[in-house]
Amino acid sequence: MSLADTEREIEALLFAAAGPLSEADLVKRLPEGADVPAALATLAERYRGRGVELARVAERWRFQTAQDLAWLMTDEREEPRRLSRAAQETLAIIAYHQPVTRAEIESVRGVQASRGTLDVLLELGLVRMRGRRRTPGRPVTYGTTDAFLEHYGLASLADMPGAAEMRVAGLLNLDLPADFAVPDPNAISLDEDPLDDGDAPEFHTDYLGKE
Amino acid sequence: MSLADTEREIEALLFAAAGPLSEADLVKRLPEGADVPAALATLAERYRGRGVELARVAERWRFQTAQDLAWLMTDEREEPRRLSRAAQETLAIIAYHQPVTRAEIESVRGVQASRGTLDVLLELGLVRMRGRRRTPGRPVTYGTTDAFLEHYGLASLADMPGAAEMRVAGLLNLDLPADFAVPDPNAISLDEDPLDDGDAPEFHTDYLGKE
Amino acid sequence: MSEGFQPGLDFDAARTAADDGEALIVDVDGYEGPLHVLLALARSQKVDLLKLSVLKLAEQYLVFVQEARRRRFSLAADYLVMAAWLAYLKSRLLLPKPEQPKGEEAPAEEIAARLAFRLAKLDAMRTASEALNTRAILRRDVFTRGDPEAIRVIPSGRIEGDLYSLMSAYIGQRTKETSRRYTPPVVTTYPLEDARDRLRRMLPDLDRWTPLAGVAPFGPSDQGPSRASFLASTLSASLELVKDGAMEARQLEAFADVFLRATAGRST
Repeated sequence: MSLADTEREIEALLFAAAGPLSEADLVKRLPEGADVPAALATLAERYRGRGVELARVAERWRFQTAQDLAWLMTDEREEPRRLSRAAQETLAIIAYHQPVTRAEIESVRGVQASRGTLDVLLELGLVRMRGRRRTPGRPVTYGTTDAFLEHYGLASLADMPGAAEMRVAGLLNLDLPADFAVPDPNAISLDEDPLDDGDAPEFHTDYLGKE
Repeated sequence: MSLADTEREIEALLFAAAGPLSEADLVKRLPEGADVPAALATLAERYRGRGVELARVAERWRFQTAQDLAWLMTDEREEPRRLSRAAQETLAIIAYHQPVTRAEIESVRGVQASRGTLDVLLELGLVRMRGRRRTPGRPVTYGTTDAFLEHYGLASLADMPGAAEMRVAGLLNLDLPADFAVPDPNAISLDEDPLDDGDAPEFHTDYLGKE
Repeated sequence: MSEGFQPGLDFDAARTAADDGEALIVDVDGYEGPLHVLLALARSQKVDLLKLSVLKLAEQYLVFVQEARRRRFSLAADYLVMAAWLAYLKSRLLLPKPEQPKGEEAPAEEIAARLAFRLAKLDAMRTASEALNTRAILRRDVFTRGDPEAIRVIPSGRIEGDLYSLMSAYIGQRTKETSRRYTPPVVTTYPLEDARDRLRRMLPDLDRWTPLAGVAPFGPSDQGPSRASFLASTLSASLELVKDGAMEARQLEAFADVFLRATAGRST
């Protein structure tokens, strides 16, 4: 076996390994007779000065990005917008039941919607305040935004998958009650007033709650 | 800034990335004026034939181990979730015909999509709901995801094997067999595509037959 | 709803049954339905699918179904429907062409051509599926970087959570909602019988007017019947005793305290 082959094999192993590998680890995984030290030496030489370098730490070998490029890694790291489970669930209810009040969200979820969950969704621009329900207390109703549609690749709310698609997707079991229905988020709600301009939520009724 | 610098920087970024990066991702992270396409080309050339190679999947770039070294990767290999033959066929039909409705998938396969085919693909994230066909009944259409391209190492949907030949042979056309239907023991399915040309079927001639 | 019916037609189920030794074994080689059987038959003719003799194919299919039925293979309805349909097509192909085409009926040759086209398409999809599987598949043939600790750049613009996960999140909750049960705590009450027995035992000592609150027992405050239950049961029991003539009750005005005493001269 040629040194070049061993070099390639070590390169692949170190790259795909979950952590640094010792020479013994490499010997064990390579075909018999592989000259691991020599191959490591040429490999280290090959990567010298590149964006990725071969480093030896605590008697083990690993690839790592070059020290001088650290500025690339740290400054521009971007967190993906990962929705918490609670946020995901709340978003799903708002999407299907809109316009929906906070109390209604809670009644479906069976737990109190924490103020923070709705806040996150509002802040991400996935959810908006739509209007006020024409019921005592005139609670604020929530709905989804255009950004929501864009995020999920929907042309309009009418494109939200309904019960039939859920069944195809294997999400609906047969043990659901016969009257189980998924609401149509596109339906026009008659008992809702639009939010006027400057109709800011009232702090004590809308944020502190106590319906 | 020199091309060599850009190359090093891209090398480090792709190495440190949790997933494939698009050229736009790279441009955003690199100093202004970096010639990303040229640097990617030289980088790909540099890694050609090495144990680790630069690959383009789903219009993005990633490093991956060389295919011929797969035998080495026993520790890294995940026990793959084997797709049933039905699921594989369904996946192929979706991939080559997207956007495609469930009725169309069934019409190609000649059997009803049983539970456990489409939902497995959806759950694995290989297939997604794309939208709705602008036809009566507005059936949901399905398509593949980026995860599908990444899984099969495809740079884009245009790289689907054999697609060009099939298109020339007219095999990717969905309309041709539209009025060919094996009688369905489970009665008329409502999400079947209607005939083209707004040619609505007449009940007594098309469904009851005439004799 | 076809849901309850369809699984019976599923050949996976049949195969599982065969594996369990419960069913007659017919090698269906992964055939899932009529088109697949037709396709397998067509392939064995080793001809261009688009130039296939549908007539020959129909004959072979009918033989296949006959054979399978003879071996008591529980044939799915799909197979029989296709068999009937092919038999009809065969007869149409064999009969001399009518001078005038009947109504809207497409010529048999055209229907046969369409069937051949569908078979070609299905065949193409199977080939494509095989071609996909020979590609360099992630984590089977090629591997990306393995060290999760060292990952420091995360691609942006990736959508976290697709429509499917949104639907799952929704259905998960609605299902929870329908299966939610309300189980109120069982309220323990002071039994009327106990109150009656207790009052009877107390009668000898109740020779003067005593307020109801003083007659009703006190239980432990954290468990057992509530104070209200003690009061209510004691009142009910006392009224029964009044009716029996063993006891007297009086209330001077509405909402005033109720006073009880044993009837004078009667002590039991």
